This record gives sequence, structure tokens and C-alpha cells, in this order.
Amino acid sequence: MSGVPISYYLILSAVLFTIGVIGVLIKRNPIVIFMCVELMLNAANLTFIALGRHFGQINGQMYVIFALAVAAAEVAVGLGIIIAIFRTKETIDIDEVNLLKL
Amino acid sequence: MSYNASFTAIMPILIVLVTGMVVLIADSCLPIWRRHKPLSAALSLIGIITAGIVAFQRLDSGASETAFNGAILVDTFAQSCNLVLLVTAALAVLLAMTYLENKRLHLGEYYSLVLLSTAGSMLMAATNDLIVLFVAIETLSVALYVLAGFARTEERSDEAALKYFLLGAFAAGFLLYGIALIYGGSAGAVQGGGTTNLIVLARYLATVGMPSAMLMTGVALVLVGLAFKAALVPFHMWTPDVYEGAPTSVTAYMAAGAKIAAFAALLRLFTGIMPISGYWLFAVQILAVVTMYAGNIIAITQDNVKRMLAYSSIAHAGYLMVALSAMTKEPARASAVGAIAFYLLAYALMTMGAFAVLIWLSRRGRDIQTLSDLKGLGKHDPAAAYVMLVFMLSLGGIPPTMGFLGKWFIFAAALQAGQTWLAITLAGASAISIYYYLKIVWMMCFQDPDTEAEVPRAIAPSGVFVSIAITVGATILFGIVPNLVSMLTNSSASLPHP
Amino acid sequence: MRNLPSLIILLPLFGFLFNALLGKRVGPRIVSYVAPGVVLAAFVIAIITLVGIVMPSPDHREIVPFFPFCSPETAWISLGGFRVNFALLLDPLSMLMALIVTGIGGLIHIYATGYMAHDPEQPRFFTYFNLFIMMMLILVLGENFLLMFVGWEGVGTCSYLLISFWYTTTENARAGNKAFIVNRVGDIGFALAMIAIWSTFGTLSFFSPDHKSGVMDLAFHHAGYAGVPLTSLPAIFAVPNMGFAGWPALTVICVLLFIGAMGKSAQIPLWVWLPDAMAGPTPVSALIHAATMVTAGVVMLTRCSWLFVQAPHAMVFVAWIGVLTAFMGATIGLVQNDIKRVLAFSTVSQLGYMVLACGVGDFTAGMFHVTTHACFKALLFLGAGAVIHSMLGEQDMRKMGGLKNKIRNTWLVMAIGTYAIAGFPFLSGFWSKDAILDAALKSPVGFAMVFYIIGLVTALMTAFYMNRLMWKTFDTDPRFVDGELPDQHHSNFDDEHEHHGADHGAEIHAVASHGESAVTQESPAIVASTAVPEPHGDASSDVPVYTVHGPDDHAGDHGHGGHVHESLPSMMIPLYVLAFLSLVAGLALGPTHIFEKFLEPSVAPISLGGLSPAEEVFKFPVGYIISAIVAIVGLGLAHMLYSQHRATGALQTEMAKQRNPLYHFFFEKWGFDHVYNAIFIGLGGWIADKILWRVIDMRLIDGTVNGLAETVEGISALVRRIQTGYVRNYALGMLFGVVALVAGVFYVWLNKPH
Amino acid sequence: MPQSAIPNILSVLTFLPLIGAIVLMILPRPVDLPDDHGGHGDDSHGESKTAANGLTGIDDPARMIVNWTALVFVALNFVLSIALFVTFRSGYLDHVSGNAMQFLEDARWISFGKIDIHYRMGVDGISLLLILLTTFLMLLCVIFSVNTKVRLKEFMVFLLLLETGMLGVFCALDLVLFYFFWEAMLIPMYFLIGIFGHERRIYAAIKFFLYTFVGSILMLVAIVAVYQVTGTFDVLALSNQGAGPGLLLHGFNPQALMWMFAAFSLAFMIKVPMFPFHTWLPDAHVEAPTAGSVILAGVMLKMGTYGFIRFCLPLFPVQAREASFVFITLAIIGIIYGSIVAAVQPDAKKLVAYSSVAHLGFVILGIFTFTKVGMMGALVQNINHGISTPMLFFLVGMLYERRHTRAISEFGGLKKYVPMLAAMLLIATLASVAVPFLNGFVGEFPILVGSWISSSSGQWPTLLAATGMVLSAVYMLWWFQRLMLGPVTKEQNKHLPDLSRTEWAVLLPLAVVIFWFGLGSPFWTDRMTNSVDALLAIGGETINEELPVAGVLRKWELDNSKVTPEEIEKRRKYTQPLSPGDLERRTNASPTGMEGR
Repeated sequence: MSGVPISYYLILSAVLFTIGVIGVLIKRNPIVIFMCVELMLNAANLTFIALGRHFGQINGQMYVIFALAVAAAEVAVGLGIIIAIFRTKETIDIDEVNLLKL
Repeated sequence: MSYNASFTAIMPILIVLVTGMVVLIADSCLPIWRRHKPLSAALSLIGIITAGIVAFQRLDSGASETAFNGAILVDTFAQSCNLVLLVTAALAVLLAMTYLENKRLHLGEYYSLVLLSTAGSMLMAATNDLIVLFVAIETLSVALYVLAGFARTEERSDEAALKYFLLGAFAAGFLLYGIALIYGGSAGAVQGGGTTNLIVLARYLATVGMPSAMLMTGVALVLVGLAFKAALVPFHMWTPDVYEGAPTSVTAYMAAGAKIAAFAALLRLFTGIMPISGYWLFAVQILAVVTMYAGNIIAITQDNVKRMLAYSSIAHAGYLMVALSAMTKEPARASAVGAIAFYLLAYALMTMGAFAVLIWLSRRGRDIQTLSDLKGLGKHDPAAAYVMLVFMLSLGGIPPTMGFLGKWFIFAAALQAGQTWLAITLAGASAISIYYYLKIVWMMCFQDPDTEAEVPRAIAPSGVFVSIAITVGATILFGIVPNLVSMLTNSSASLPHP
Repeated sequence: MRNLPSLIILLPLFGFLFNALLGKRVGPRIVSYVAPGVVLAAFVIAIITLVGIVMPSPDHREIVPFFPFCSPETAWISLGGFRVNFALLLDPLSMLMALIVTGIGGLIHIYATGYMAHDPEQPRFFTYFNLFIMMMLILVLGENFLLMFVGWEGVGTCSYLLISFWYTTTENARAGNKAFIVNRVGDIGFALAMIAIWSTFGTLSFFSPDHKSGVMDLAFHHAGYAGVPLTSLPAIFAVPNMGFAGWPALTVICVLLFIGAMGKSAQIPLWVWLPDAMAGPTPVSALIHAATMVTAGVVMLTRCSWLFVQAPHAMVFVAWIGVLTAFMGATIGLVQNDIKRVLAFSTVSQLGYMVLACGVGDFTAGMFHVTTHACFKALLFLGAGAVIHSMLGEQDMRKMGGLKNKIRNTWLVMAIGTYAIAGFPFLSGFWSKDAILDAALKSPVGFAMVFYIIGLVTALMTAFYMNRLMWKTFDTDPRFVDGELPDQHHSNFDDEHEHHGADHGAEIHAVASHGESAVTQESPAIVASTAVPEPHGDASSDVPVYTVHGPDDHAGDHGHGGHVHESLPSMMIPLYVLAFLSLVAGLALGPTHIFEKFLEPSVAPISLGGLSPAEEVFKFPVGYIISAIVAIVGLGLAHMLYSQHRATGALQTEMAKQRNPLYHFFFEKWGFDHVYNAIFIGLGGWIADKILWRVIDMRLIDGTVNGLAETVEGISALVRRIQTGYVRNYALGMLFGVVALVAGVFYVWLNKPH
Repeated sequence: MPQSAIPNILSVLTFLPLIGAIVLMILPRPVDLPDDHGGHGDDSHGESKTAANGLTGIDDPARMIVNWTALVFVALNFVLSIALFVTFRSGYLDHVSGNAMQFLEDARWISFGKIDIHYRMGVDGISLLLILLTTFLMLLCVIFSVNTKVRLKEFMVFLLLLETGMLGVFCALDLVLFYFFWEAMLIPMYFLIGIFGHERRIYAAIKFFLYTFVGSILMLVAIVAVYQVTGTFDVLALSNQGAGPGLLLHGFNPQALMWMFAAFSLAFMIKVPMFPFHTWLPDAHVEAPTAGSVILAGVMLKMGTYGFIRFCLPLFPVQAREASFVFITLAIIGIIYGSIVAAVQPDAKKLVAYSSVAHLGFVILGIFTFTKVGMMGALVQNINHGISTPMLFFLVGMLYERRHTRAISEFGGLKKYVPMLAAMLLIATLASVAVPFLNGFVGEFPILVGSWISSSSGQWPTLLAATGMVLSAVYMLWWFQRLMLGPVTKEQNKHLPDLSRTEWAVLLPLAVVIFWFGLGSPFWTDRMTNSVDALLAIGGETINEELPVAGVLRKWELDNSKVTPEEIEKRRKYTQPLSPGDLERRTNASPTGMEGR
């Protein structure tokens, strides 16, 4: 079967995943950080789909549905928390958020 | 197999789940419930107890059934873990009522959140498929994120929630990617494709001599995901902050429930990848040692009780890892699994008990936070002091308590597995740990209170009283006659053998 | 009948318990009857036993129960094969000692009733006294080494209690400790000897009823080996588990035993406790340090003669120590000024004689001297006590003089004692001492001439210093003002005057109860009395002339200036008895050879060890004549010198000057005390405190432990800083973890054989 | 197995105090009394000011109820232990297994995977006396502490819990059960020191706990390791005397065995304590309340020696004999070092503490001689130290209550004002100086004998250990002198009360036992004999103490080849009964009585 070889997808997803990780590490705005996490998740999803396609299994795509649903739930909760933070602190800069330490 | 069968198999989980939703809806719709919060508590307790009864029957029958095409495996281990988890949930509910009243945030969703996360953790214990594992973990976590920030007017609580949430999501990313890699790395496990089903994976790995690099990476990343939940060093950093920030009742629940679930899941994962244990076992053992020592050593200089307990919980995770690594050696497998099950129960009881005492002592508007808050407790409130003592002894692993036997079982397992050096490291670690447990004791019993002002003796509210009675009683009773819970120590019976 | 002897011990025990429990209630009067009563009763029973049991028995040796109506097999200790019985051994030696102890002891008891009459703690005194008698009896009557050791340590304990009887003075307490501890040093030797004996012979009994299994029996039966010349001796009794390679067990045993004797019998180098022991009340000095306890060592040597005669090496050792001790004691005795100290050192010297006798194998002579010495030394001590009593507690001879006319009876008995000990012809000391010198001359272990010469010199010095004592005390002009003697009373209740006053019926005797002062040179006596040395005070040993201004405050307290006075009859009568004994004892026992015959069954002949006496140097009477001359010369010398210095009672010859090094050397007791203090108290204390405790214990061990704990805490404090509170750092940490984990897994993965 | 009047007497004995403790817990809490002397309460925590009126001291009904309850339970236990002592069959030896255990109890306790842990109890002559000692001292401690000022109830509860733990240790015959009690017992003592101790009580308590815990946690590993090798925790099975050296552990990798032995030994060495591990002892002793010190010295230290005897020797006979040199050396160091350091202590209590180090050194020396006499001597010394040292601690405690200081320099000349106390102190002092006819001697001397004849060591340990005789005299007598003799320096010493009734009740029994042991030791030691035989029978040659000279000589003759046979014949003749004839020939002056008839 002709087309893009599987390795391309995997490499791409790996790159995406790395970008996501780096993003989490360097960003200060929790929303951006969370978007980077989403990037990581989607890298995983891409892997799933590609592999599923490659194996000719339905599992791949199915897993992605799970993952998306979960991610959606996380978004909801996450944004809620961020709002709560903003209510109490008037800022969402995570470097301001370090009462708890040591 | 029919879906009914599958549903009956996971009946306890379903009961908890449904109860959780009912409580949620009832609380939001019915005005009576909004006025009488105890109703929600009562309902949740009813649900938990029902689920417990069902689970117990299953456990008694010794039945071990798979559901949903083998995605879920409800065996004796799962059932016993479920029971332990239900106990923690019940305790969490009992502890919450007055405590939340004091903090003026007695909201019904607390109970439903507890129930939902319990359902998630129960699912983790029964998982037999990595993707189910993922879903279960997220179910657990999402609820816990909310609970951590439950006192949403308190900065600390919110901060805890945020940290927990961000890092949790971060870890989830690793977990999912790891699963994906395993899926790809196990190409050929089923005809023409990869698998995420652990039993299948185990069989497949047993056949292949040499796993692919992709698979190994996947395993490593999945480990990371679970290590985060189990708070193994260096994935532990959220623990102290979240434990400190979250409302104490939540901390108690989190410390016990999440950890139990995480270790159940780890055990499942290990059964899946046991055939290639040669490749990852060493890393796991290092993880265990680092965790034990980092946890204990840092705990020594903590002056906040909740943080100290957080670090001690990290150390205990390390002990459990020793048992897990022992499990990979065939002769020790049975006793190791037994040890883990027993220790999980012990850990749940003594940790929640310790937090329960803190809740007991916390007065309206003010928590017991620092060690110096405990000074002179033995003078003006001996009962509380000596109850706390029991838990400290148990955590330190001194007879006649469950902690001692649990640790002892782990020793036995490790030595059976021929991992003497791990056993000795464990010995050293617990020797260190004794120091700060005793520190709490002497703060309570030997020191005189800072203020000569006569502190009124704290009256334990009924819920707290019951839960403390349960925990103390169990800690000592099972510490002397552990055979009462032999179904735990023998729960390895129906674990799948690769 | 066989149960009778146990009463010899049980009677003093009864006295002890009675005085201890009821003494305070029944009051001093009853006590002063009970205490001597039990001892004299024991004396009577001892005689009955001797006549009724020992003499009739075929071999003059009986083993009888310790407790009446128990078998002599009653076990005291029985651990594994180690078994020791409660039993008494009756034989001439033990009976002789029993008689001395109870007889002389009884007399001293009577004396003490007068001497201690008014001490508020008189019951306690007699409690200790009776206990001492009991222990001494156990020592001499015990059937085995361990019982002997019981008495051995028991008398040590009692002397500790008695010496520090007036415990409120630190010096006395110290003296008590010193006595006990120095004795303990010797006891180590005794204990080890017993162990060696047991591991060699498998028993600790002296003799067994069947004459086969006792230590002495065995030693006797195997004496055949000793018949071979000294060179091959080491092989004998070479017990497998006796670790002294090449040493014969017997030599080891005997040397160890003698170390024990050194302690009790105040031999070099363990004599130092005896002079200090003079701190006790005078009867104590008499009882312990003259009559009984100090001779225990000699008794033990005699008891073990069966072993010693087979260990010539040990005998040489014993003989040398003995003769040196005799010499040293005499030299020191020459220069002492405290009347009791002079006697103390003469005791040391006399003990040296006895030990010498044992060393040269004539144990009988040793015991003979023990007997006579018991008489005249007790006499001298009690006499000295009487003098001190008369002087209201003054002990310093430099402040006496001219007492002859004031207390004539005392002077008389003292004179008898002096001449007896000096070995004036036909007095008891003469016979016994000459027997020893004779034995030294026939020494089977060599050095005969050396021993003899030193012995003679010592005899000379003895005669000299004893007569010096007499002169300084009695004959020279008085160096005090009569009627204005300071009352140096001494008791534990000095400071409570009401108590004190209440206790004194007859004032003049009140002082008797406190007739002591600390024995040290700078005694309170000098402090109390305002002493003004005369300007021309010569350079002799110490400021010789005192003018005592009084009455000082003490005397004032009691409303009388002390007059020199004769002592109570209860004190004088024993003196007369002892004086009589000192006169005749030697004559009765010595030339008639009664004593030797009597003691024969208990003493081993040196021939048993394959030894034979050296051939005589000169024939029979010569030895006697020589020693007689020596004695007379010594006495005469003192007479001559002191009659020239009647006024000061102090010699002014070059010899007797403080700055004379030899004098100083003697005066400082050959420097033993200084050396011991420097080593054991100074250096030892310093090491113990500054090195062992403060450095090793506190710094090294504790330091390590605490240091470890602090290190852990330090690490903890350091590591917890990782928890910065910044989410990004946490994430970074996690990432590190991930990398490490993956790297680790891959490391293994790559190194696995593919 | 002997039928006892009470079934399962050991379990009853062990857990009766526990019941007592529970009863006490539910009793009302008496009100604390004010500390009788000024300043902060710290330095007098829980020290009972023993007023002249004993039990009924402070007429608060709650106090009396608590006191009497505690008293009844300990007294009952004491009676029980006497019953045990009486019904104990002194000659008993199970000839099948070769052990001397009696009153055995056995029940399944924990089953975990394949592992079965039993509840096994039993006593032999070795543990019997220790049990008696424990209950005896506990009784005295309760009597002494009836007037504890603060937190009386807790004090009594902890004492009772402690008793259960200690009795359990002495009765347990299953390694896990033993460890269970061994550890559990730490906690009450930790509290006794921590709550009721003196100034530096927390430091002392922690030190005490950590030292012991570190030691025992390694022992735990070793215990499990033993199970791995042998598949049982049954002490009797492990030390199967009948089988001699054919132990279950026998033949296992010797290096590993040596490690296990080391782990066990370490735990016991710390508990004893032996030389390098002794520093917890002075602190604990000094800071603990009187009753605590008494129990520490009287019983806890004995657990170390007991552990050696019950576990190290039977389980690892070969290793123990190989390592005996080390232990003997450390014991000697302990004796000398302990004595010397004791001499210079400024603190009366600390001095006694260091003296314990020396005395226990003797015990260890005796144990590692592997001779019967030495071993029994060690056991006797074990008990003796448990009698005389507690008495010393009681007396120091009484002085402390009178003056609230432990500094020796604060006292002096007391004999004049408290003669009875002084007399008692003198008895205790002489007892611990090991004067004959007092208990100390009966133990010390046999130990020296044992070490002299033991094959595992030459004579040098005996020579060195013997110096302990002098050293003990030095520090004890000097101590006594500085406390009781000499002039009275401090004014307040002149108004001290002499012994009260309560104090007599405590001291008199001890004094009686001191003499009883010193004079009638067979009464106590007979019951040990078989147990010691059984112990020494395990995996090693024992030394025959009975050394008839004949045998010695024969040995000697064999050694000396240069001796001609007829020479030997001639000599052997002397070992036969002698006829008057050869006597005459041999000794021209033969003393009467030597003619063998």
C-alpha cells in the first residue's frame, strides 16, 4: 500500500510531544501550559491513529475518542480551577502561585 | 459474553458511580437536601456500604471474571482493593461532615465527587487494559482536582488544585503517549496488530525474547504516569503542596484512595510486563530506594504536620515498591501480592486515622497545621494524643500494629525474592522514619503547651469519632490477629499468571 | 557434740544481730555485757572443742557442720561441677587461731567496754566488733578455700567499717576505703589462686574426710613428683588448661596465694593501708592490726604449706618479701612520732618476720610468732590506748613524757610488752623471734646468711625504736602542762553539744570516749592547742617543746582541764592478763617444743617438697646468745641516747635531723604513698575523667551517633529546598525523572545480549 | 509437660498486666498534685515525693483506686510467678528434643502465604528466674511510685504494659512472637522516660528508642532470613538440642550464617549494652524516673543477655564459638572501662549506670566461656545485678526525692541523719562490690572460674576481669563515702527524714533476697542446671570442669615422652591409697592423719 510511511507519523508525533513538553516547562500562563498539555495528548492521539491505520485495527481510532473525551473533561475542570485562582489572586501567573513550598 | 455479565461483574463500581450521580442531582435539585446536607452523606454511605456488601460476596465466592472483552478483570485482588477503597471512601465521608461545617463549605457535591473518584480508583484496581487504565486514572484525578480546590475561597486550596491539575495533566500526557508507544511496540501481539490488553501483552512478551525500543520507551512513560499518581520520587513534588493546601478531609482521602488505586494499577501493569522484568526491574528498584530515603529524610525537618505526613506517605510508597519488585520473582509472588494488599489496607487506615485526629483537633475556623500546635496535647487532651500515638507507631512499623506486620510481610517477600539488599535498605529507611514519627509523639506527650491558657478539650463529632474508632480498632486488632483479613493476604489467588 | 563447734561462730553472730537490731534500745550497758560475753563464751566452747573433739580424734582432724544439725555436705554454691560446702575444719591450726581470736579478742572486747563507754554509738561499735570476730572465725575454721575467702573478705569489710567508725572525719573514711581497696588488690590474687587450685585439683576443700580428694591430700599424695630436683619441677601439675606456659601450676598457685597474703598481712608492696588504719579507735587497732586480721596471711600460708613446700620458687619469693618488709617496717618505725604509728610499723615489721619464717619453710615458727605477737602487740596497743586515754586523746609522743610516775601500771605493762617484742631473753618474743632467725639460717631455699643478717639488723632496730617509744613517752621530762591538757574529743556527734553533754556521766571519763584524733601529722591536736615553739628549738625531727596554754575552748566546754589519770579497771585488767601471757607464753611453748608437736598435723614438712634444710652454721645455744645480745644492745642504745636528752625527748644527732636524706626517706615511708597517689589517684583519675569519659564516651561514641543524626538533618534541610513551590520546577523535576527512567531502561536494554 | 494448677499459666501471667492496664485506662483520672518544690516542674516529673504515709498518702479517692488497682494486678502476677516457680519441675528434660522447656503453649497465630507463625510459649530454668525477677521488681516499682504527683494513672498504665511486654519476651518461643514483644516493650519505657523523666528526658528517650530500634530492625531481617533458610520460626525446632550440631541451620552457607548471627548479636549487644554501644544507658538511666531506672537496670538489660543465651547460642552455636573472642574482648573492655568511667561520675545515678556496664560485662564473659560453671555463674550474676542495682537506684531515687538533686557533691555525711538509709545503701553497695555472703559474689566468682578453664580463651581474660573486683570496690566505696561519710557540708542535709514505711516496704525485700542469694544460692540455681546442660549440648564440646588430678597427671604423662614407663608406674602408685610404709619412706616426718586407711 502506497502513501506516507508510518515512521513519518511517529516522528511527527514525537516532535509534537516534545514541543508540548517544552511548552509546559517554559510558559507562565496556566492556560498556555494547559494547551501544551493538550498538544502532548494530541501527539499521542496522532500516534494512535497512525498505528491503528498501520495495523489495520479499529482500536487506534477508538482510543482517540476516549482520549478526546477525557481531555475535554480536563479542560472543563482546569479552566474552572484557573478561574477560582483568578478570583482569589487577581492573577493567573503561575510564578505568583507559590504559597506552598519547602 | 453478554454485556449483562460484564455489568454484573463491575456491579460495585456501578453502584458507587450511580450513587455519586444521584447525590449530585439530588443535591442540586431537591431543596430539602440542600438544607440537610447529612442526607447526602447518609445516601453516599448507603451506596458505599451496598457496594461493599456486593464486593464482599464476590470476594467470598472467590470468583474471578473478565468483562468487556477482557478490558476489565474483576479478580480477588481487584475485589479486595475495592473493599479497601470503599473503606477509605466511607471514612472520607464520615470525616467530612462536621469538618466542612466548620469550614463553612458544606456542599453536597463533595460527596458525589468522592464517590465518583472512588469509582475511578476501583476501576483502576480492576483494569486489565491500558486504555481503561487511562480512563480510570482520569476519572479519579479529575474528581480529585476539584476536591483539592474544594475550599475555593482559600488561596492555598486553589493553589493546590492548580498545581495538582497542571502536573497531573502533564503526567497524563506521558501516560497516554506511553500507552500509544506500547500499542505500537507490541506489533504482532494479536494477528497483524498491537495490543493494550495486559494479559495479551504478557503472553506476547513471554514469546518474544527481546522487546522493541518503542515498547521499552512506552513502558517507561507509562511507569512515569503511574509513578506520578503513586508519588514516587522524583514525580512526588506535587504531593506535599497538595496535601498541605487541600482541605484535611480531602487530603486524607487523597492520601489513601489515590495511592491505593495507583499501586493496584502498578501491580496490574507489572503483571502485564513481567516477562521482560529483566529490563525494567532495576530501574524500579532504584526508584523504590530513592523514594524511601528521599521521603523519610525530607520529612525529618518538616514542621507542618500535613506536609510531614505527605512525605511519610511518599516513603511508604517506596516500601510498597519494594514489595512490587519482589512480586516479579516467582517464588515470592504470592506473598508479595499479599503483602501489598495487606499494606495498602494498613496504610489507608493509619494515614486516614492520623488525618482524622487532625480534623478532630481542628476547631472552628482553625486547622491544626504545625507541630507546635500539637504541643502539650497529652496534657490537656490525652485521648487524642494516645490515638495519634497508635497511628504514629503503626506508620513507624512498631508492634502491636498493622504497620508492623505490613512491613514485616514486605521483608518476608523481599527476602523470598532474594532481594536482601532491598530489605536491608528498607530497614535503614524505617529506622530513619522512626525519628520523625517519634518527634510528633514527643511534641504531643512530652512537651508542655506553649500557652498556659487552658485549651478546652476538643469534642470529637460523631462522624470523626466513628471513623477514629474504626481506624484505631482496626489498626491494633489486625495488627495482632491479621488472619481476620486473610482474604487480603491471600488475595493473589486468582491473579492471572502469564 | 559434733554440732558444738558451730556455736563458736554462731555466738558472735548472735551478738552481732543482737547489737545491730536491739543495741540502741537496750542501751550501752547491756551491750557492754553481751558483746564480750558471746566472745568469751565462744572461747570456752573452743577449748571444749579442742579437748573434746580435736585431741581425741585419731588424726587430729575433724570436719564438722557449719550450721548445727546440718550435714557437713550442705552446699553453699553448687553450679555444674563447681560445688562448695558449708563446713568447718577442726585441726590444731584452726583451733589455735580460734583460741587466739576468741581469747585475745575477748580481752580486747572487755577493754573496749571501758574505752568506748561513752561514745553515743557504742552499740554500733560492738556490732561491728562481733561481726569481725565471727568473720575471723570463719576465716580460720572454714573447711575450704572459699569459706576462708569469705572470712578473708569479711574481716576486710569489718575493718573498713571499724576504721571509718568515726566517719565524720574525711581522713578516717578515706583510711577505711584505702584499707578495703588495698586488701582487695590482694584478694584478686587469692581469688585467682582459688580458681587455679580448683582447675588443678577439682576441689576447694582443704582436706576430705577420706584423706584422698582434698587439695592438701592430693598435694600430699602427688608429692612424689616434687622429690625430683627443682629443674624438672615445672612439669609437675602442668595442667592442660593452665595458660602459663612452662610454669608449674603449684608455683603459680602459691605466688597468687601469697599475693593474697601480701594484702592482709601488709607486706611490700601492699602494706600502705596499715598505718592509715590507725585512724580507728585503739581497740580496733589492737584487735585487727595486732592480734588477728593481719596474721590471716600467715595462717593461710601455713594452711597451704602442703602446696608451698612443693613450690620452692614461690618460697624464695615469699622469704624475700618477708625479710624486706621486716626491714622496711623497722626503719620507718625508727622515726615516727605518733605513738600508734610506731606500733603500726612495728607490726608491719613483725609480720615480715612471720612471712619470712613461712618462706624458709618453718611454718611452725611463723605461727609461734603469730601467737606470741598476738599477746604482746595487743598488749602494746591497748597500753598505748591507755596512754592516749590518759592524755585526753594526745597521740604525739613529742607532747608526752614523764608519764612513768603518773600512770605507773600502764608504764609497767608497756615495759613488759616492749621487752617482749624486743626479744629480751626469756620473754615470749625472744623465743619466737629466735626460732625464726634460726629457721632463716637453715633456709632450704638458699640465701640463708642474707636472711639471717637482715633479720638480726631488724631485731636490733626493733629493740631500739620500742625503747625509744618508752623513753619518749614515759621517761623523759613532761612536755605538757598537767591539768591543762586540751580535750581533743572525737565522736560523730561532736557538734551536738546537748546530745554530747547528756551522754557524759563522769566528766573525767567523758574524754575517754573521744580519745582519738586524726592520725595525720597536722592533727587537730596541734591546731587546737596554741603551740609556741621555743626560740632555740633545735633542728631535730620536729618542734620538740610545746607550752600548752589552756584551758582552750574545748576543755572549757566540759568545765575541766584534763588531768593525766590511770584508766578504768575494765581497761587495765586485760592489760595485766596480756602482760602475763607475754611474759610466760614463749617460755611455756618455745623451748618445750609443745607448740611444734601440737601443730605438726597441720603443717607440711619441707621434706615433702624434696627440700632439705641447709646445714647448721653454729651449734645450739649460739643463735640464742647472739639474738639475746642484739636485743640488749638495741634496748641499751636507746636507753643511752635518750637518757642524754631527757629534756627534749628528741635526739640531736645528725642522724635524726629532718634534712638528713636518709631520715627523710624513712620518715616519708620510703615514698610508697606518694608513688601510689601519683599513679593511681593522680594519673588514673586524670585518664578516667579527661580521656575515657570526656573524650571517648562523650566525643567519640556519642559524637559519632549525634553527628550521624545531625548529618541526616542537614541533608534533609538541604534537600527540602528542591520544593521551590514553582510548578515549572516541579515539571522540570518530573522531566528529569522521565529522562532518567527512559535512560535507565535503555541502558539495560542496550547491555542485554541481543 | 508438668500439669500446672492454672492452665496456660504463661499466657495468664503475660497478659494479666495488660488487662490491668485496660482496667486502669477506664478508671477516672486523678487530679495532678502540685510539684512540691519551686521552679518549673520539669526536673521532678512524676517523681513521687514519698511522704511518711504510704498508699493512702494523698486522700484523693481516685488516686487510691488507681494505686490499689495497679497494686492488685502486679501482686497477683507476682503470686502467679511464684506458683510458676514452685510447680516448675527442676529435674525435667525432654529426652526426645533434649530441651528443658516446660509449660509449653502452642497455637496457630498468623498464616501468610506459605508462612505459618505460631503463638509459642514456654519457660525453662533460664527464663524462670528472670520472670520471677520481673514480677518482683514490678511489684516494688508500683509500691514505690504510689505517690507519683503528675499523671499517676498514665504512669501505672505504662508500668503494666511494660510488664506484659517483658514477660512476653521471656516466655516467647517463636521468633516473630519474641520480636513482637521485644519491640512493643519499647514504647511504654519510651513514655516513662519521656513523660516522667528529668531535664534532658526527651533526648534520653529518643536515644534509647533509636539505639534499640536500629539494632532490632536488623534482627528482624535476620529473623526472616532464618525462616528463609529453615522454614520455621520455632525456636525449639531451630535449637533442636536433641540433634546436637545437626541444627536446621547447620550446613547453610557459613558466611550468611555469620551475618545472621551478627545481626542478632548487634540487637542484643545494644540492649545489654556492650562497650561501644553503651552510651544510651547512662542517659536513659539518669533521666528516667526511679521506677524506670529500676526496670531498665533490673530487667531490660537482662533481655540482651537472655537474647544471647536463648537465640544466639542455640541458633548459631558454631558462629558463637568462632566469635567468642570478640565478645570476650568487648566484655573485658566493658568491665574495666565501665568501672573506670563510673569512678569519675559527678552524678550519683550515672555512676550506678556505668557500674551496670561493668557488671553486664561479667555476664557476657560468663556466657561466652561455654563452660557450665561460667554459664550458670553468668545467669546468677544476671539475677544478682537485677537485685542489687535496682536497690541502688531505689536508694538514689529516695535521696533525690529528699534533695531534688543527683549531684554527689551535694551530699556527704548523710549517715548521721539517715542512718537506716545509709545502712541499706551500704548493703547494696557491698552487694555490688561482690562481698562474699552477699549475692554479687555467688555470680562473679564462678564466672571467673569458667573463663579460666574455658577453652575458648586463655587465662588473660580472667586476669583482666579480676581487676574488676578492685575497680568496683574503688568506685562504689568512694561513692558511698562521698554520699554518706565525712562531714556534713550542706545545711539542708541536716533535716532529711529517714526511711518511710513505703520505702522500707521496697528496700527490705531486696535486702532479704540479697542475703538469701548470697547464702542459699542452690535454692535458686538448681532449676537452671538442666537448661544449661541442654544449652551447652548444642553444637559444641563442653569442658569437663571436674578435673581429678589423676586424670590431669595421666594427661601430663602422655605429654611427656621423656618419662620412662616404670617412672610413670612408680608415680601412678601415688595416686593409689598409700600405705604407711611408703609414707615413712617418702616423708621422714609424716604428719598424722595422712595414712590412708
